[in-house]
Amino acid sequence: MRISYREAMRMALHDALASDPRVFLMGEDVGKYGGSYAVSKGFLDEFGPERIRDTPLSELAFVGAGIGAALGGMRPIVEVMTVNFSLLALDAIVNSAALYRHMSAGQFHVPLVIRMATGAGRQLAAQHSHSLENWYAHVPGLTVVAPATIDDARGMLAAALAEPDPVIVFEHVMLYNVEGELGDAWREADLRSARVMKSGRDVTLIAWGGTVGKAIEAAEALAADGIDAEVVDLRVLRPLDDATYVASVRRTHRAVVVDEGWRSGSLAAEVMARIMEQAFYDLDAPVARVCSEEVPIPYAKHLEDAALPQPAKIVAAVRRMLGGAAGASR
Amino acid sequence: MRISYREAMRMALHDALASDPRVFLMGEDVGKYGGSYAVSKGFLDEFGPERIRDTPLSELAFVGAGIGAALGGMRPIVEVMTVNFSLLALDAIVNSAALYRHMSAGQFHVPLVIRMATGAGRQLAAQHSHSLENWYAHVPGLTVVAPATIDDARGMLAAALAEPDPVIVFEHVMLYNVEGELGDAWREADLRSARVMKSGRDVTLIAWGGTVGKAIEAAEALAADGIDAEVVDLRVLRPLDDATYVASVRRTHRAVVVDEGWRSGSLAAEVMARIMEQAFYDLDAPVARVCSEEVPIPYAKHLEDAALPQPAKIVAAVRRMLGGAAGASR
Amino acid sequence: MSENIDNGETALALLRDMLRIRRFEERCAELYGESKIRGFLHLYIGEEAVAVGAVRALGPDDAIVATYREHGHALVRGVSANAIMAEMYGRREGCCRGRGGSMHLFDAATRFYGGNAIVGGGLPIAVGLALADRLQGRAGVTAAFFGEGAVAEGAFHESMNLAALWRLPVAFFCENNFYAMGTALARSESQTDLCAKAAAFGMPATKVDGMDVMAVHEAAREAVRQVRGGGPVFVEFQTYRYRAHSMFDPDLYRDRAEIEAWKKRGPIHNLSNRLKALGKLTEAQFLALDAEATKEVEAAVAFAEAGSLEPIEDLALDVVAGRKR
Amino acid sequence: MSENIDNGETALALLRDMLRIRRFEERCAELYGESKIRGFLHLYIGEEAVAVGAVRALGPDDAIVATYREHGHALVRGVSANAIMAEMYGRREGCCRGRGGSMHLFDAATRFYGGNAIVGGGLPIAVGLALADRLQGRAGVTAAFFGEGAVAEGAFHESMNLAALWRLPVAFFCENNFYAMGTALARSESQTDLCAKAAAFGMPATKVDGMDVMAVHEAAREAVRQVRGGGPVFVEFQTYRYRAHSMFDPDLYRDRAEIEAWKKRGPIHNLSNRLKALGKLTEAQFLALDAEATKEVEAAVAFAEAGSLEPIEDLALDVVAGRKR
Ligand SMILES: Cc1ncc(C[n+]2csc(CCOP(=O)(O)OP(=O)(O)O)c2C)c(N)n1
Ligand SMILES: Cc1ncc(C[n+]2csc(CCOP(=O)(O)OP(=O)(O)O)c2C)c(N)n1
Ligand SMILES: [Mg+2]
Ligand SMILES: [Mg+2]
Repeated sequence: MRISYREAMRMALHDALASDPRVFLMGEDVGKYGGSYAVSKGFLDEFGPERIRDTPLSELAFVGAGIGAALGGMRPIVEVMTVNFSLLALDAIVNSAALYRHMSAGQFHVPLVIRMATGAGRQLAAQHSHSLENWYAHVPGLTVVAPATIDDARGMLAAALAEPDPVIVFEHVMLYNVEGELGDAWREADLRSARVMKSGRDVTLIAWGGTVGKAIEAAEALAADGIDAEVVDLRVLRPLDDATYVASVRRTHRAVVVDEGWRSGSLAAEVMARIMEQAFYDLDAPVARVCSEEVPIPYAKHLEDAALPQPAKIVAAVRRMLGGAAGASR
Repeated sequence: MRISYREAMRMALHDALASDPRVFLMGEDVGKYGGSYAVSKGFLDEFGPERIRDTPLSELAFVGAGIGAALGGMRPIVEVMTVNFSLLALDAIVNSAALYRHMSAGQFHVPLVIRMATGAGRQLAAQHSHSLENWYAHVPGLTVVAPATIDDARGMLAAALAEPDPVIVFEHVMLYNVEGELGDAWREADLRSARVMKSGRDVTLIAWGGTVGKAIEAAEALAADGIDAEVVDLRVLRPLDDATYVASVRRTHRAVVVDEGWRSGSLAAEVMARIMEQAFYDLDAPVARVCSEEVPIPYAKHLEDAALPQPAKIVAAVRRMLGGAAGASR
Repeated sequence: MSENIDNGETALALLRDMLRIRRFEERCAELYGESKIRGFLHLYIGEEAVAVGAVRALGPDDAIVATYREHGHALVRGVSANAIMAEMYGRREGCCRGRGGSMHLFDAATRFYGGNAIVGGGLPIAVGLALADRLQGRAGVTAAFFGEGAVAEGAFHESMNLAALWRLPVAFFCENNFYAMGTALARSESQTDLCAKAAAFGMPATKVDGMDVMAVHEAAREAVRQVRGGGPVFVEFQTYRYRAHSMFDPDLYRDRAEIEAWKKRGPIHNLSNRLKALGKLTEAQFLALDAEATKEVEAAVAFAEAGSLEPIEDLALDVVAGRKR
Repeated sequence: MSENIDNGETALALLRDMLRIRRFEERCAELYGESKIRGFLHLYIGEEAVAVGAVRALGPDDAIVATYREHGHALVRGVSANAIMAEMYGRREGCCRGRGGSMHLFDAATRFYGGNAIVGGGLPIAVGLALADRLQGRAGVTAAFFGEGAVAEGAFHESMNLAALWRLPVAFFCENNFYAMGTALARSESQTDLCAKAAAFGMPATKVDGMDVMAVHEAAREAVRQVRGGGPVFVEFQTYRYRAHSMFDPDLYRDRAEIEAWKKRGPIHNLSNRLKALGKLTEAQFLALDAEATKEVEAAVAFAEAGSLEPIEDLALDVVAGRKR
C-alpha cells in the first residue's frame, strides 16, 4: 500500500485510539482544526471531544496535564505543535515527566507520549525551524525517537504507548508529504534499535529523522562515482543503539554523521564520541559530520537551503574523507 | 587578596553597578533577601530598588523583560536563581534573546547578561541539580561562559557586559565558598579563550566550571604516580576555543574530558568530536570522558557522590588510557 | 482631545491606512498563490481598524511589539511597503534582508520590535522595553499587540503582573478575533470576558468595537494617554479575520454565516459609508484613495521583483556582533 | 455536615496531627544542625493548621500534589513518620529510598504525588490527575497545595484556566504565608487579593483564616464537596511560617514584631486554648497528645538512624523501567 507519512501517522493514531480506551490525544488544534499538520483530521467526530482534546495555548499546563493523566492511569498522547513551542513546556518534561519514576523510587511512572513536529525546510524562519533533538536526547528518564520512514511512522507509536515511561516522538515537518510503500515491517517497530537502510562497504552515513532521505540521496550520488556508502537510520535517539552503527563503522572504517541540529553540542557529536570510544582503532579517518550551519535558520529559500545539511554537502564530506584520508588532519 | 568566589562575583557586580548607570540587577530575591547565594547582599540599600529589582516568581517574564530592557538601551544583569528554573525561561532566551540580531538583520541586538547557578553537590536532589550547559552552548546567538576561578569570577562579568549580545554566565554552586588569591589577571578576563591551568606532558584534562578543581585534584594525584597531566579550563563554552585545547592535545596526544553534564549529548562529546576532527592523527588513544552518570541526581550523599564526576574517576580514566593504549578499543 | 467622525481629516487618514493594508494583503495572498511569498503568511484582512486606529495613537518615540500577523502594524507605523514586500520575497532589499519573512518584520527607525512567531512571546519583551524607558527617564509607551489566544499563555499572566506591579508604561492591545487558529475563544478560556482577566492584576481595562476604526483610535489614544502618565492598561479590541488563519488553513471550524455577518461590519465600508453619509467623502475620493493604495502595492511588488538575493557567503552575518557565530 | 469546635472528636484529631507535625519538624531542625539531614529543608512550623485541616478533608481515593514544604501534608496523609525521616536521612528505608529527600516525598499507597521543588510545578500535574479521574469515571478529587508565590508563575494561570475550562475536580489550596523566600506578597503581586485572581477564570474562591484549623477544615470540606460534584475551586488559606524559608535563610526581610504577632495566633494553642475553655481538653490530655507525638518522632529518628544505605550498584535503578537508562 502506498501512503504518505502523514497517513501512516494517522493510521497509527487511529489504531491507538480505537484499541485502548486509556489513550487520548491532546494538544492545540488537534480537534476542530484537524491538527496543524492534518494528522488528526476527522478524529474529533469519530472519537469525541473527551478523547480528542483541543487545548488552549498553554504548553506548560497541557503537557503537565498529560503527565498527571499518565500518572492517573491514562495513556495520553500529547501533541506539542512543534518543537519550537516545546520550550515553554520543558520544565514539565525535564523536571516532572523525566523524574517522577526516579524521585518516587519507582512508585510512580509516566507512560506519556509527546509528539512534536521538528526541523526546517518550509521557510518558516528562525523561531519555527529548530532541531532540538539533542536537548531531549540528553535527558535520562526520556526515550526519544525519530521515525523517518513510512514503516516507522506507522509502527513506532504503538511501541511508544507500550513504554511505561515518557517517550518523545519527533516528526520532521518535511516528511509528512513523503510517500512510500507500507509493508509489514512496521508491526515489528521497536524503540531500541537503529537500522541499516542500505548496506555499503566504503563509508557509513549515520542519519535520522529528516536527514535519512538526504543521506540516501547522497549514497545514490556516491554510487554513481563508485563509492559504496552504507546508510544507518538511528531511529532511536535515546537510548542510542551503539551496536548497530559501531558495527557498521567497523566494516567501513569511515563515517559521516548527518544532523540537522546546529553543529556545536549536536547529537552528531555524541555519535562521533561514541565511535571514537568504541571503534577508534577501526577508523581509517576521523569521523566527519554534516550539520546545520551555526545560524538561526533564515527565511529566504537560498539561505535556508544553505543553512541546512544537503545531499551535496554529504557527498562532498565523503569525497573529502576518501580523497585525503592520510592528510585529513586540518 | 584572599577572597571567596562569592566575594569575587560580588565585587564584579558592584563594580558594574557603580560604573555604568545602564546596568541593573533583576531576579528573584536579589534585593531584600540578598540573593539566594548571598551574592548581592546589601546592594538594595546601596543602589536602591530601581536598580536592584526583586521580581515575582515569573522566570519567563523577567528574563523576557531583561531582553526588552536590553533592546531599550539598558545593560541588564538578570539572575535566574538556578539553571533548573531557567527551563521556564528558555523560550525567551532561545527564541528571542538569541534571535533578535539575526531576525532583524542587525537592526537590534540584546546586550543582556543572564547569571545562573548550576550543578550539583549540595544534596538538593533531582530537580535542583541539573547541569544543562550544553543546551545553552548549542544555541547560535548566545555566548556561554563558566567562570571557574576567583579571577574569572571577578573579571568575566565586565567582559560579559561589554558584549553587544546575550551572555549566559554559569556559576557552579559548589564554587561560591571556594577561596583563592585574587591577583591582577582578572583585569584581562576575556570571553574568547580557554586557559591552561597547569601544564603537563602525558595527557590533557579538559574541564570547566565545577569540574576544573576536580581535574586539578586528579592531576595532583596522577603526579604522585609520575603521570604529568595538563589541565585546560575551557572557561568559554560557546564559542569554544578549539585552538587552546587542540594544541594541548597535539602535545600530550591524549585527553580526558570532564563534564558534570550527563554523558549522552554532553558538551564533552562536542569537545571530543572537535579533537577528532582536528587532531585525529595526533592521538595516541581515543579521547575519554568522565561525565555524570545518566541518572537524575539523587539526594543521598553517597549516591550523589557516585553520580557525579570525581577526581578518583578521572584518575582511573587516565590510568586506563595510559595503561592500555594499544588495546583500548572496547 | 477627542477624535470623532466629525474630524474628517483624521478619519480620511485612517481610511487611507486601512485601504493600504487591505490592498497590500490581498496582493500578498495572490503572490502566495504564485509562490513568490513562502513560509507562513497570516493575513490581517478584516482586522485593519485595530492596527490603524491603535498604531496611529502612538508617538514617534513609542515602541511596538507585534505578532506574526503584523504587516498592517508595520505599514501603518511607517515601514515602507517596498521593504516589507521585498522581505516577504526573501530579498536583500527587505527590511530584514530576507532573513525574517512575513512573521519577522523589524524596523529600528520606527521602534518596531517585530514580528514574533511565538504566541505571547512579545509580551515580556514589551514589559522590558517599557522598563528601559522608565529607567532612562523617557516618556515612551510600549504597545504590545497580541491575539486573544495568547491570553491563555503563562507569558500573558506573568507579563501583565510585572507591568502592573511595577507600573510600567505598557499598552496591552488585545486583538480579540475570537479564534486562535481553529480554537474559538469559548473553547480556550473559562472566562471569555477578557477584561475580567485584567482585573486580576488591578489593571484598568476597556472593551472596544474593533471594527470601528474611530472607536479604536479614540480608545487607543485614551489608553496611551493613561499609560504615559501612569501604569499599564489593557484594551480588548473585538474584531474578526475574514481569511483563514494562514495559507495552510482549510478554515473548516467557522460557520460561513458567522463570517458573512462580520463582513457586514467591515471596517473599511463601515467608515467610508459613514463618511459618505456625513458628506465628508465622495465615491470619487474613495476610489482615488483606493487607487493610491493599489499603486503603492504595485510599486512594492515591482521593487521586490527587482530585488537581489543576499549572498550566501553572508549567511552567518548578524548572528552575534562582528560576524562570529 | 458542619464541623465546628463543638465536635470535640474531630478537633482532638486535628490537634493531634498539628502536634505531630510540629514535633516532627522541630526535631528535623535539630537534626539539620547535626548534619543528619542535608540539602534543602523547608519547615512548615506555624502553618500546620492548613495541611491538617485540608488533608483531613480528603477521602482515601483523592490525590495530593504538594510542594517542597510538604512534610506536614505527607504525615497527615498517612505516610509514616519513619519513612519520611528515613528519607531525609537518605536511607534505603525512606519512602523514596533516599533518592528524594525532604523536597520529594512520594507515596503511591495514599496517592501522594509529591513533593515538587519547582514552584508551581505541581499545578499542571494536578490538573492531569483530575483529568484522569474524570476520564475514568472515578469520583476522586485532586488537591493541589502551593504557596502564594506560585501565583505569579505562568503555570498557575495556565492550570487554573485549564481546570476551569474543563471543569476538572481540582481543589486549588493556596497556602498564603505572605512571603516567597524574602519577597512579600505586595512586592510580587499587583493584585494582593488572591481570590480576585480566581475570578479571572470564573472559578469560585474563598479566603480562610489558615491559623484556625477548624475553619480550615470546614472550608476544605466544603471545597472538596463542591469540587467532587462540579468544577474546580480556589481556596486561600492565610497563614504564616514562623521559621526562615529554608535552613540557609538568615530571615532578614521580616519584622520580628510581625512574626511575634502571628505567633500569638499560633494554630496549636489557638485550638487547644479554645478546647480547654470549652472543657473539651485538659492540660493533662494535651500533654499526653504531645508526648505521643514526641514518641512517634523519636521512634522515627531511631528508625532512620538504624537505616541502611541504598547500594551504589543500584544508582541507576528507576530511571526508566527495567533499570535501563
Ligand atoms: C507558543 C506557540 N504555540 C503555538 C503556536 C502556533 N500558533 C500560531 S498562531 C496560533 C493562534 C494564535 O491565536 P491568537 O493569539 O488569537 O492570534 P490570531 O492568530 O488570532 O491573530 C497558534 C496556535 C505558536 N506560534 N506559538
Ligand atoms: C520555578 C522556581 N523558581 C524559583 C525557585 C526557588 N524558590 C524555592 S521556594 C521559593 C519561594 C516560594 O514561595 P511560595 O510559593 O509562597 O511558597 P512558600 O515557600 O512560602 O511555602 C523560591 C523562590 C523554585 N524552587 N522554583
Ligand atoms: Mg485570535
Ligand atoms: Mg509563601
